[in-house]
Amino acid sequence: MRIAAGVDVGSTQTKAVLIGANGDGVEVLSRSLIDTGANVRKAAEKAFDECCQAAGVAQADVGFVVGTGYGRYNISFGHTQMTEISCHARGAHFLCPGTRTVIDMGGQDAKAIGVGPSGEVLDFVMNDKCAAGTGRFLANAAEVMGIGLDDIGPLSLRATRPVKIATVCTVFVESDILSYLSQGKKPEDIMGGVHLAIAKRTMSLARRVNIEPLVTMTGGVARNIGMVRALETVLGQKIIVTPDAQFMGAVGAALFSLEKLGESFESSVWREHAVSSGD
Amino acid sequence: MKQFERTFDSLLEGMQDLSFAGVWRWKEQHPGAKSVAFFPVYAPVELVHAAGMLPVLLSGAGDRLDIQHADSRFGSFICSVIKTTMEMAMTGHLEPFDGLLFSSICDSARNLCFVIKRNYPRMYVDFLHLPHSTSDSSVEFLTEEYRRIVVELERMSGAPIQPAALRRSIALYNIQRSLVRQLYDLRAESPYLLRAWESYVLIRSGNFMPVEEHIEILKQALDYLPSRPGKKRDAIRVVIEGAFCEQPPLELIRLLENAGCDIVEDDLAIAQRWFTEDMPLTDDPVRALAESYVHRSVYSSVRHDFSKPRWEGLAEKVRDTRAEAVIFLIAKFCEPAYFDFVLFKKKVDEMGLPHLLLEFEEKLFTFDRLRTEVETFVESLVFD
Amino acid sequence: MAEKPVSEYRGSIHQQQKDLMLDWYQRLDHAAETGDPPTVSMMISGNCVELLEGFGAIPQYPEVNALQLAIRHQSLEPILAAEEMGYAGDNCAYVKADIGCMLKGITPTGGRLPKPTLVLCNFVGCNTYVKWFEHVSAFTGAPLFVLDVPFLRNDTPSQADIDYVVRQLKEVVGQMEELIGRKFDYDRFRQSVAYSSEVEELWSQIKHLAKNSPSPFDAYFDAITLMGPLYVYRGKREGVEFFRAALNELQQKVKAGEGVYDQERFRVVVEGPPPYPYFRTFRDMFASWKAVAVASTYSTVGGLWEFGFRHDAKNPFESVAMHMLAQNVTNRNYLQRYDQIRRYVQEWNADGVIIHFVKSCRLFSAGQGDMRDYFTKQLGVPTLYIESDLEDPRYFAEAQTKNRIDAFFESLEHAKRTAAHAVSA
Amino acid sequence: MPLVAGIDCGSGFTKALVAAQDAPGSELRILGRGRARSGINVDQAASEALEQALGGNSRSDLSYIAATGFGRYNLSFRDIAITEITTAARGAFFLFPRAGAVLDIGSQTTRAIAVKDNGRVNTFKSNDKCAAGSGMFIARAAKYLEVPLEQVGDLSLHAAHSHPISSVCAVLAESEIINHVSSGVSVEDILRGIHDSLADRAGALLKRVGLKDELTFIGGVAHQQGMVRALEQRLNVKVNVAEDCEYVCALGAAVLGLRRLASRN
Ligand SMILES: Nc1ncnc2c1ncn2[C@@H]1O[C@H](COP(=O)(O)OP(=O)(O)O)[C@@H](O)[C@H]1O
Ligand SMILES: Nc1ncnc2c1ncn2[C@@H]1O[C@H](COP(=O)(O)OP(=O)(O)O)[C@@H](O)[C@H]1O
Ligand code: SF4
Ligand code: SF4
Ligand code: SF4
Repeated sequence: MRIAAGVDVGSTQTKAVLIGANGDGVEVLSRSLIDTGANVRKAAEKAFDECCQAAGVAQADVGFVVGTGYGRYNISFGHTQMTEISCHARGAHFLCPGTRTVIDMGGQDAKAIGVGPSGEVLDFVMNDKCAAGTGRFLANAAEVMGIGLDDIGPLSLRATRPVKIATVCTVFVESDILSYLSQGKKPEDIMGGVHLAIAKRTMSLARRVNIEPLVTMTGGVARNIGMVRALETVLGQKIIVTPDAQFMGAVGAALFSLEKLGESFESSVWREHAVSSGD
Repeated sequence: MKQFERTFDSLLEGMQDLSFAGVWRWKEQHPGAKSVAFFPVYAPVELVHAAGMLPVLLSGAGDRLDIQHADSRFGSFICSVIKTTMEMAMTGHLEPFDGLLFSSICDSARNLCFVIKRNYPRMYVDFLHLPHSTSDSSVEFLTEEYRRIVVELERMSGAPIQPAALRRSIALYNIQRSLVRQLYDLRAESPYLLRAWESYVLIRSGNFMPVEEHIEILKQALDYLPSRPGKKRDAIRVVIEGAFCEQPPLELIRLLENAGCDIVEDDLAIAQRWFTEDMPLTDDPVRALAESYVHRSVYSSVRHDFSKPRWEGLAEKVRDTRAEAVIFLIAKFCEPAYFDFVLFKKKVDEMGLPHLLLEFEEKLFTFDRLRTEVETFVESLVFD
Repeated sequence: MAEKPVSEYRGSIHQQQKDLMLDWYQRLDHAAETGDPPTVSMMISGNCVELLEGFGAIPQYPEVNALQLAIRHQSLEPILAAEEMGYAGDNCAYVKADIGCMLKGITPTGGRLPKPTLVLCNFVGCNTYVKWFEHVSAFTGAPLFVLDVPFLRNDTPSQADIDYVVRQLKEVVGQMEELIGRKFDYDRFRQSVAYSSEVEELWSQIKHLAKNSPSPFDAYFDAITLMGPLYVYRGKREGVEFFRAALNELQQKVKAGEGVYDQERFRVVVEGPPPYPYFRTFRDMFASWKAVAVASTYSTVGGLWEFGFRHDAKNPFESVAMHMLAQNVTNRNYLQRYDQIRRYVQEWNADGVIIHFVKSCRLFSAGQGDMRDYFTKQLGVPTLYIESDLEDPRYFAEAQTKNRIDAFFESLEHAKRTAAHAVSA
Repeated sequence: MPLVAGIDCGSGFTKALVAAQDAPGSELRILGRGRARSGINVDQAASEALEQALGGNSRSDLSYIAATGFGRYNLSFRDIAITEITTAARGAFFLFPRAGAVLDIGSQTTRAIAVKDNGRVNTFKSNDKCAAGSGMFIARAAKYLEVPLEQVGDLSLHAAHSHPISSVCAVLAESEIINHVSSGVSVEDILRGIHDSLADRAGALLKRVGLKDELTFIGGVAHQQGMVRALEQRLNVKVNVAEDCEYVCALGAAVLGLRRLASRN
């Protein structure tokens, strides 16, 4: 069995995945998830290490490692790097076959990716220079309201009259929330408003790519059921979420690793590119 | 008085109605007749009227429409009237119109014209080049440009525009403009009889109904208002400058007044006061229209007359209305207004006049920050 | 770390263009000192530099100053100075940099700049131009003439449009005669128009060389180097000589099969001005993928010649008017720009389009989302959309921009590989 | 001897200050200060703060109450509501009459105010809708760097170098900070870099309203010595900081309250 790894060093959380391939097919062997924290390099090492341990595989036996995510150039042990855009598309194509659109919401950014029939990226858009309307926005809102991250989604689903959130600034949303609280608005309505505001913002970004079914959501925010539902409402379409949503980038990276191992295509551009921009 | 309030409420409703029920009604009453919407600031409504069509102002959706599609066409750093107008197009809100007219006010508006043209190829969408200079050759050119529009309108309506009909339209709009001027005079004289936000609604709503109806409404208002109960209040007299195209939320105009400002002059709804004098009724009314634009129209950040700087126009306004301060009310990302602010500010500083710069967007849900700024401004003038 | 692929073309024309531009700056410096030759401030886009030749006057281009400043990483200070005066964060930063320099006494070129004899606002599409020159005139006291060029509403200008511009050109001539105190030399003007048409022919041929694969030069980054002489020397003999040499040199490269990179991987069309404050960084992002721009809209700001237009010495005024009205990218309507890019993609055989949104410039950028929509959805051309600014260094996010460019080329690479795979399977 | 109170109903804390004027025309004398978390009920927080500020005096001794700050209209027992910009200018002018400009950096806003020579506001400018450059930016950075907010000022003061932050977004800057940490930049240097970049932003605002050689710095961030130094160095001005910088608006409100009272009598 050939074993390959993908490590997705996100701004908030670092994800690692091992996959194995033999004659019968490809399967995910193990995953690990840790907070990225202050030391990006260490986080990547730790995630990779945990992942190997979980699968009972020695690091030396992992044939190839592709790093992705914003900290990809900090991975000391990775063989090459790819952007998370390619990786999310690839992962979604593998785990949710038929995916044509990926909506990825992570800690600090949101993207939409148009995916072709073979998992290739046709088109993509990302938010810019501003963390407005990202996972962090939600995390902050949760913190202000004193609600756990796991609970905000379910809470938001109970909203009957969602409030209007004027600011999109991840930091300033706090004062909006506080002022709604002081007006006696219900927590679920506030949270409903927050989710709706982000869903609208995200969709107005995502509409720049051709949104075609199947739409798959990836990234940590996909764990938030409230956000998924809000996006579905705004989009008017079903959105697919797998339990591995947050690992999608890492899965994609691992698949690229596997390809490298198999050398199924000539793809020297990666290595060359990796060298020219890494340090 | 009850009558006035009732009319007022329906005007307010009409001007905020994104379904353009009034336009649909008019079209039902005039089977086969067309309606042409025009983007701010100025459009030769007389031509549209003379063609037997209903001219309607197209200026965004305020806070009444969420932007869900337009962001994908117009990105960051573009003013909101562009985006909400695009959103209206993309959500079927422009259905009542048979044509759209844009003009050379700014680069964003111009590009909007062509973007809409691409997306709605069956609609008549035109771009009017209003000259940026004031020589006789500009009159010559604009006359030709208007004739080009006339041909388009005739093609749409299937009938020629007769000079007599155009003269009649011009005469009607002359009346409308003179009534609007009277309303402004009344307000400048006795701001307590008519608040700025009220006069704004009275005037602006005229963009969504036949001019004949609007004239009646203005006449009634002018009859009633002098007898309206009201008493002088302690407020500073201000001129508002900069909101000539995208319009501030009504709430914001009220906020300014509540914070202690009497708005005695403004450039809101400026298109309805575009000409400084009545337009002459001549044998060649198209030419008269062009001549009036070039030589007899108000200063504005989107009209360039190099024989008289715009800042002198502002200074005159201030002097004529005995204003004590200027509030620059500028739509976020409105480049013409931003640029003019620099030269206006220079002039106003030279005049020793206090001024305040406020930026707004169509969509504002919380006004706290703006309120604080306006109140501070007023406090800085009234506290000793 | 391996060597970075080097993309920049450094032939002998590179030095020649430097010399030419230096000479121009020295003449401006001389004019600042002595008042001779007379100078006219003008905008690059749709400029009527030939007219100046009729007076022996030379142009000043505030945009050239602004971009020089940005390339040298000196634009922030004057921008801030202008903002202190009241210019908004969202005003075109070219204007702010220019006005800021004026106020701070910064000379963007190293040498001095004369007070222009005339501030000639050739309004071609950009409304900011009108404001800009009005401000320059207000702050320097130099006389202003606004040459109002009707925007191209339809595919071609009408006779009324042409007449209007010709009339104004003659008015400008009249005003310059008064200001300069010299008679307009019509023959010299006509000669200049003739030179222009020669330069245009050469330049057009150069642009068409990029149809070769590999392309001998980068029609975005390298084209910018060649654009200086195009604006300053178009109507002059020196211009003809320079572009003849350039064409020769590049033809040699084509013959030798030399391209921008040893191995050209991607061919793209670029829309929008470059981020001058990060010019080098930006270029390197393309170089690391060996991606070459085979055409760009920005290089047609001054004039659009690759599709056949030439000035015409037989009808000098009319052809100048025609150039201002219809043959530069800024006075053409948005849909014509789509079409221009579409032709580039098809005829220059490009893999994709890169749209660079600059926050300063609404003329270029307002509606680029729709442009993107047209190319990706209607034509199925891979398109990348990135944002920054052409003058203000505060709007360049290096990591994000790189991420996007990498992702874009990764996807093009993937598409190529799958295509190759499909063929071999 | 009339007693007046100025109450600053801020978004985080409510601050009250009680003052007296012994004789008409004489200097105002500060009797006490008090502070309470704002919470949801403005009246309650204000009462609490006021109680502390009154010292031994009783509420009924107060002749005039001037409210200022974000929640000023929600204070039911006010005699007047004045904006925090007006009161900041007054308070700062009372303390440092020679300073022509006031810089107020709170948790959400940064404001530059030009003050006339009678304490009136001349012009002002605030930052907009974006947390970049506000106190919140620092508070979050401190959290990320795991240093208590109270030490931020000192640490930055002791930096050897300034390590700049390029991101304009308070949130995205965090990853940049993390990057710096992981590449071994010291916490001190990072904090100083933050202070420097905040000082530059504040400087840009100040220059837009007009800055001469003396500046009064108020708001919570004025507690941070490092920020004060950054302002002094980058803007080349004298920076005044009041010992109780968070009470400046309450003080200004009291000053104006006293004037209203005088004009009423
Ligand atoms: N259990 C959860 N419920 C809701 N949201 C979650 C949960 N776990 C993580 N998130 C969200 O996911 C984000 C992290 O997503 P991720 O895709 O890992 O981001 P990045 O790759 O940028 O680090 C966090 O900011 C958080 O908002
Ligand atoms: N003791 C302190 N030491 C250092 N910084 C402080 C201290 N107290 C507050 N701050 C800073 O001041 C900010 C709050 O300022 P403040 O003026 O109280 O805000 P507001 O009035 O807007 O609630 C905090 O975000 C923090 O950065
Ligand atoms: S508000 Fe200003 S920028 Fe926007 S369309 Fe109107 S004139 Fe143009
Ligand atoms: S707006 Fe664009 S075209 Fe106009 S001056 Fe600025 S950069 Fe040039
Ligand atoms: S608005 Fe908020 S989220 Fe956006 S850049 Fe500013 S601080 Fe960051």
